[in-house]
Amino acid sequence: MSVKHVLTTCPYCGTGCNFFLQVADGRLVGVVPCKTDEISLGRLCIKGYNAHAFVQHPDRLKHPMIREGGQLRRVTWEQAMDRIVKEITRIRDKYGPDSIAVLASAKCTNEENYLFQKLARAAIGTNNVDHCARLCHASTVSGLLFSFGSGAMTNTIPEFDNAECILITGSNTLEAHPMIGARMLRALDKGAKIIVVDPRETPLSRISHLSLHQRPGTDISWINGMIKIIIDEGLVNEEFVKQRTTAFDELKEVVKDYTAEKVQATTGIPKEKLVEAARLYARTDKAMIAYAMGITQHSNGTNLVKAMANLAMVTGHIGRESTGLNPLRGQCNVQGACDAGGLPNLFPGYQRVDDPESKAKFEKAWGKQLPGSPGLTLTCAMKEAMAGKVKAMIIFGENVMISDPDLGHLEEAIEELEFLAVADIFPSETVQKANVVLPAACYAEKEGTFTSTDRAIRLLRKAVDPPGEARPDWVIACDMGKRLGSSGFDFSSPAEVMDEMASLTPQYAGIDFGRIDKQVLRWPCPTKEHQGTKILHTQKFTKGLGVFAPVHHAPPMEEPSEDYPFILTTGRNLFQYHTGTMTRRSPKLEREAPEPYVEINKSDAKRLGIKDGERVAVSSKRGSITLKARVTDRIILGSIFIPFHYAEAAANRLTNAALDPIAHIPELKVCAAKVAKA
Amino acid sequence: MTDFRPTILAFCCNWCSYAGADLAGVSRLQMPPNVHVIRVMCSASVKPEYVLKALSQGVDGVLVLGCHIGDCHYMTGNHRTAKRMPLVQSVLKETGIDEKRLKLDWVSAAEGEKFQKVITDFVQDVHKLGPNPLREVRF
Amino acid sequence: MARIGVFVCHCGHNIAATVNVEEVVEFAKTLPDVVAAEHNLYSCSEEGLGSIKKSIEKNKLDRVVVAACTPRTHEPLFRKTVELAGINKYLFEFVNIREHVSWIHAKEPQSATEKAKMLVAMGVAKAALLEPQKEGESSVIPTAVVIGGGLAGLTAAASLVAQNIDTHLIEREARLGGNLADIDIVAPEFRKSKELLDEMIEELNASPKAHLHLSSKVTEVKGFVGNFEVTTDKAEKIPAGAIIVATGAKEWIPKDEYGYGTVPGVMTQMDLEKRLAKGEKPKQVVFIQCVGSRQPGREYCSRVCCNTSLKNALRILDASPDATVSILHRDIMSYGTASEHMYRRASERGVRFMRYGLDRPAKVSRTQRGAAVKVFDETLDEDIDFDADLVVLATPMVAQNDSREVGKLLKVPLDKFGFFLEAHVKLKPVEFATDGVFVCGAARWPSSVSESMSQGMAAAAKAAIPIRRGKVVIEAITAQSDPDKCAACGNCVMACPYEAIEIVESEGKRYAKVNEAQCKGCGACVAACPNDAMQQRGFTTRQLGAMIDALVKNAMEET
Amino acid sequence: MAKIAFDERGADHLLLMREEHGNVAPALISKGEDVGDVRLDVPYQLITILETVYSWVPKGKIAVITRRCDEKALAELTKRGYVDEKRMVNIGLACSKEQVAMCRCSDPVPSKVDLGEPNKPAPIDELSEKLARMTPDERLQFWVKQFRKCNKCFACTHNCPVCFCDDCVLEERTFVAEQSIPPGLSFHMIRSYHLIDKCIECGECERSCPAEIPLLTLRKMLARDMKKAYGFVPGDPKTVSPLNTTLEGEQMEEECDEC
Repeated sequence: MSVKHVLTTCPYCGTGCNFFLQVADGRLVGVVPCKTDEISLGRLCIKGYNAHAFVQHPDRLKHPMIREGGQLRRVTWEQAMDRIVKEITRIRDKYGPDSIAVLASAKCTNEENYLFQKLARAAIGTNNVDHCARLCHASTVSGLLFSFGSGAMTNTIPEFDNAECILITGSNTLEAHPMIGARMLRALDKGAKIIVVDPRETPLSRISHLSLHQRPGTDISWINGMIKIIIDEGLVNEEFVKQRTTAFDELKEVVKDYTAEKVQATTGIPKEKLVEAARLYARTDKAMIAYAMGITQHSNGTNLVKAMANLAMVTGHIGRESTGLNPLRGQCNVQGACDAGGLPNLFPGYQRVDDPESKAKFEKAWGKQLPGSPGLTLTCAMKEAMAGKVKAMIIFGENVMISDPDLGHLEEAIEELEFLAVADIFPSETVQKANVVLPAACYAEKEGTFTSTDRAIRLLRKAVDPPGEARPDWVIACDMGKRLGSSGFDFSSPAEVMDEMASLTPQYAGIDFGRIDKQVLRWPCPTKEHQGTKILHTQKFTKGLGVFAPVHHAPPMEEPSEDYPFILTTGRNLFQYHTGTMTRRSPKLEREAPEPYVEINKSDAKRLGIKDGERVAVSSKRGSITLKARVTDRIILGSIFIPFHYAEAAANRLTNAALDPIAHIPELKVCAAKVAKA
Repeated sequence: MTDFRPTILAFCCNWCSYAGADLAGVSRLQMPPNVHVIRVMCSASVKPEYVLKALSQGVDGVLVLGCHIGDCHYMTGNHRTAKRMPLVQSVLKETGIDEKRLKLDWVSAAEGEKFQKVITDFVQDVHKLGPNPLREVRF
Repeated sequence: MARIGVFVCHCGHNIAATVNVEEVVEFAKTLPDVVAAEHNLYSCSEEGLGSIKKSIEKNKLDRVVVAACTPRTHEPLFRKTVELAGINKYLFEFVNIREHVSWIHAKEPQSATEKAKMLVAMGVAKAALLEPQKEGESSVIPTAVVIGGGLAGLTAAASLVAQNIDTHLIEREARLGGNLADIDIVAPEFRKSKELLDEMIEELNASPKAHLHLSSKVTEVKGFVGNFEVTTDKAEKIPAGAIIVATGAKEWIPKDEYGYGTVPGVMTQMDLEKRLAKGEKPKQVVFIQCVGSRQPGREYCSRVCCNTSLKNALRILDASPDATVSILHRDIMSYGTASEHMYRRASERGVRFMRYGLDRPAKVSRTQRGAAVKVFDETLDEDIDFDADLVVLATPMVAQNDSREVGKLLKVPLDKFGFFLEAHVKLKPVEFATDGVFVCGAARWPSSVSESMSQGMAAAAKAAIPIRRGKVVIEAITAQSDPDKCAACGNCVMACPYEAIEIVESEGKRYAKVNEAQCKGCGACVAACPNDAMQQRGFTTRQLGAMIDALVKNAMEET
Repeated sequence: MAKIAFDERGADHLLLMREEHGNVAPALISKGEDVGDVRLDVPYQLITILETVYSWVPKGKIAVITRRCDEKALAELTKRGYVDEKRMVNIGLACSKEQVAMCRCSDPVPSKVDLGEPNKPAPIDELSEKLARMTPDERLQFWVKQFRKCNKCFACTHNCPVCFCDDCVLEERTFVAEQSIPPGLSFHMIRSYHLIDKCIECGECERSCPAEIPLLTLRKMLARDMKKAYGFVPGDPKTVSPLNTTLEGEQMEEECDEC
């Protein structure tokens, strides 16, 4: 008899809740909240309580496989790795290293992502390394790097408790980040004013003080509108603007046309409400902004993020306790995957690959010549694959076949590849396309760290052994690196990997497993003595002065037309997570939200004679899916919403791959669609 | 309020109260048309969850009718009902829904008049209570 | 997707005069899963049934909803009809728009029509979720057990044996006959009880089908209709298909009331029977009726005592015509023509009937000659004194001391006096709610010789039904538990009135298991289940839930 | 503690709370293992944890740190045959003042105090008094406001020591009709009914509710009603729930051996 309670970190939304996995004789039997965890406070959401459910699911990949004659056949690790090395070397020799792309993973640990990018850069010799942050917060990274010099939450999760005003936009916080939502509820109970700006009615907007519904894709308009009101009513924090920022006049110039009337016409937000929101936000001392995909997933996402930064800076609502601008990162380690350099233009710690100094630093550390120009982003890599420039991909734990926009074309692109290797825990839609499949260990079966959305570096502790022959990704990456003849891949533990990463990543310099085993540290943590940083930009911005960006509203790439009269927007629901590889194999979660649906406004439905629960076909220029209609008044007229979790009716067959020019993030949040009875 | 027409659900046991309802019909006893009967074999099979579900979805009143104590076709089935329903009423009361929206009563197969009276009185009572407040509440 | 057909009945004017049948039909067509909706003048007529059959074929229906009268009378007919059309009869749902709508809302046609629509919507919602059912069957052991060898038991046994059914008669005494064996002459025929008994006992002794177990007591009863096992204190295990309870009753013996045991010549009816049998010829006899009955604690009338006193009064007068016999009573209950005749003869022969009240009972005292009785005569409104050499106390029959234990063994109910309580005096006489167990004779209630015999035959006739059929059909409204959802909390076990549920264990999982042969389909377990694990066929939580949803959807969202 | 559990009371295993990784963790240790740095100041619901691990401890006696409410919870579990009391060893923990206050606890002292100092019961739960004084409509508005925060995490059932179903009726569409979240009133009303003859007022539902809905208050109000109606108080191993007896209070059946 052996019963253990293993403290570890939740593999879901990126809030970074810690909990205990209950292990009995090698079986995961349950989840117990950790009452002393400063993030979760001994509370969890339904996904957390079911985080053990998928781990020992019979579908888990247990053996390496190689595709032969269209069929995946079980092979030994030896054979699988040989094939990968053989193919990668062949393709590199034939087409050059930039014909190969590596996809790191926001579901893998910091250590693993560090190794993935090292594998690409040092072992293969390309900067073509990216991951799904490209699809969620790439625009946050680029936008906030421009405005502040650092693309992460400026505050910590617990600080939401004491906020006096919280402006939430493009985030269905209670469903997508339940435990952050819970903090907002605490603030609400303490009397904080909550403003929600969202095309949909969300569980939070229903109990908020002010609920504004904007037309999808019109956000810069209402943000600029708010800024104008703040300026006109003399609510600008003059001192802050003077001392801490630059280029305010350009901003003034830009926003002056955004009269409340105009904004109402563009966004559909009643002007009184906009004024009330502006006053409320500007006049409150401790005011927080929280935003997510609703802001970032646009073809002008970077500008949108900059606009949010503008709003925070004019009011000086930044750099203080419970006061700041907070992008909510949506995956367990999407923050860390970026920190660890899983980006084509950045080394670990956001050091530019085209900056000679940093390049030299890493060449020295890794004892290798490194490519000096930024590589391909995930979204471009796919386009290049289509164009035949990218020939091979190594994908670690991402399911691009559901998560990426315009799946129709993506599928063709993937099929264009000469070679695809995928490491995953389940036979995902992407695995079905692979030439070589590697069974990976999941969060409960390995050690490592996740960096949560508020920059806290949190430990994973091993609870059970991986199934069959599955291995942790860090082991796979090291093995691959060595076999590709590269030095610097012989690590015996994730702790060692973190030590190397810390030595090269300034804001992680003070991090080691020994320290974080006992305390919560948030980067920047420059030295072993440093206690970590809760609030960013307190005295000065990372880049010195905050920069106002004069950004204009631009319509989305695709607007409703006669043929496609609806605006389709996509997102998550509480019970499912991303492409559902994990949640759809967790019985209690699947039971709550078992099938795809499209939310459509009551009057729209009535007009089209669609009854609640009826099957409908939703189509865009790119494709068509059929699913259940959920007739509701919780979405505005003319818009429809589809959660993107469901392979059987993948919303991303419809979405538009139009990219933001800077961040290359696709416009997942807006496209034109039509609805008809199926 | 005057044009408020309550929507009421009634669970009747097959052996007594449903038979009593039939007798009321055969005897052409007139009563208000707000009550919709669901036939069950025994009042003891009425899951309190049904009552709570119905009321939380906005039904204005729920009646549970069984055999008189001692006459239960299944011996002590109605004892269970008699024990349960007061607690269901407590749940209603404590959450702020008037417990009078749930009524438990006994009607034998021979009591057509009693059935008529129970229905008429309950419809009146619910009418006095007004519409179920949960009709308006959106969660 | 179900394919439901809805048939709305005019019932001539009975429904159509109030409910707008066509409107209901049109509404039904808009309901989910409904592929056909029609109306018939009389759905239950040849023509109506025919049109239902036709529609089932034409529209490939797999579910049928009839909106007409009450299922309690017409369900079997429609079930048969859909069965003939090839649909499982449990895929039929009945909606009552006559007794529950048109007849009771005659003055409100509009509202009546609306309500009819709601009920149809609810019926359709349930029908969509109905599942085909197979009625269970269980075999029947072709043997009967009769507990008690008194007159009722003997009659039942003899009648079973006469039907060539193996019958085990279990009698705790060493002899058969029960109370009757101690009675010399039986009223009102004035026949020797011995002849009566010997006849039956000989029959039984002669028959190879009869198995007598004397001086045996039942210690355990297991199983259910068709498959009982009765165990005796002699460790005999008797398998049986049906059981008849004929454990009888006994005479109540007073405690020093009316000088019983202290004053010589004071005795009970049974004592008197023995004395008369010996040929004793008393000269002065006073009967006191209702001693120990029809009074607080024992409110019932024992029914046989009046006739017994009349009978014995006449026997005494037959033996010595000059004897003076008085009967002190509170009312003479000589029901039935023959007994009423005895009463008239007794008064003609000079028996003095005197009415006393419960509040002023007679007093019995000893004198040197024997006993003296003083009673307040309500009619004359004065005290009357008697001398008596015999004072006979007519005491009631009371339940056997161990009747409650027997009840427990068989899981059948008793009334507060300890007599067995049959399921329904008119609908199910001599039966219990527990199938396969029957009752007759004084075990059920104080009964006369003729009553005991007719009940014995009735019980035998009913017990023979399952045995003759050889199998029992179980209506498919029984409960079933879902082992995956069941948490084995035991609520259902405690809720079941029939001990049909037990907690079992398989592969390390404990869950409730329903013995469907024992289940009567009351559904008490369903409501007791804290989860959704226990379901009653034809009344599943999903089906009833759907009815509620249908009501909410149609009645509220529309308004 | 090891001494009490293993030496004095002959336990083979011990379920406790102790310091791990700078946090307080529940732990099940076996005789001979080091107890570690025991912590009694963090109210883990050990009985709920016991329920999960019980079947994985095939033999031997299990000692558990039991507050008064835990004793009652164990009683409710043994009553239903989930736990064999012969296998249980209680190590009584008298709750601290703070804990008593947090639970508005009316019965804070275990039958045998091994750890902690006995404290007086807390004065009545003010909120329930306040709610009792409200008009039905005010009360409804109060709860609607609270339940709107519900995010359907099932913490209240998941962490409840007397919620013994693995598969919960509240997961059934049939009874919790509302499609999305919050789940609406039926969720909370049905749960209230289910707990009315079981809840031992440990307060774990309230402590673990992310929305901080005052669930313990609701429990207490209904406990009062139950007591008033049938004089029944959960937590006694001998008394059967009035919901499982006839009007005369007779049990339908003798408890059969299996249960």
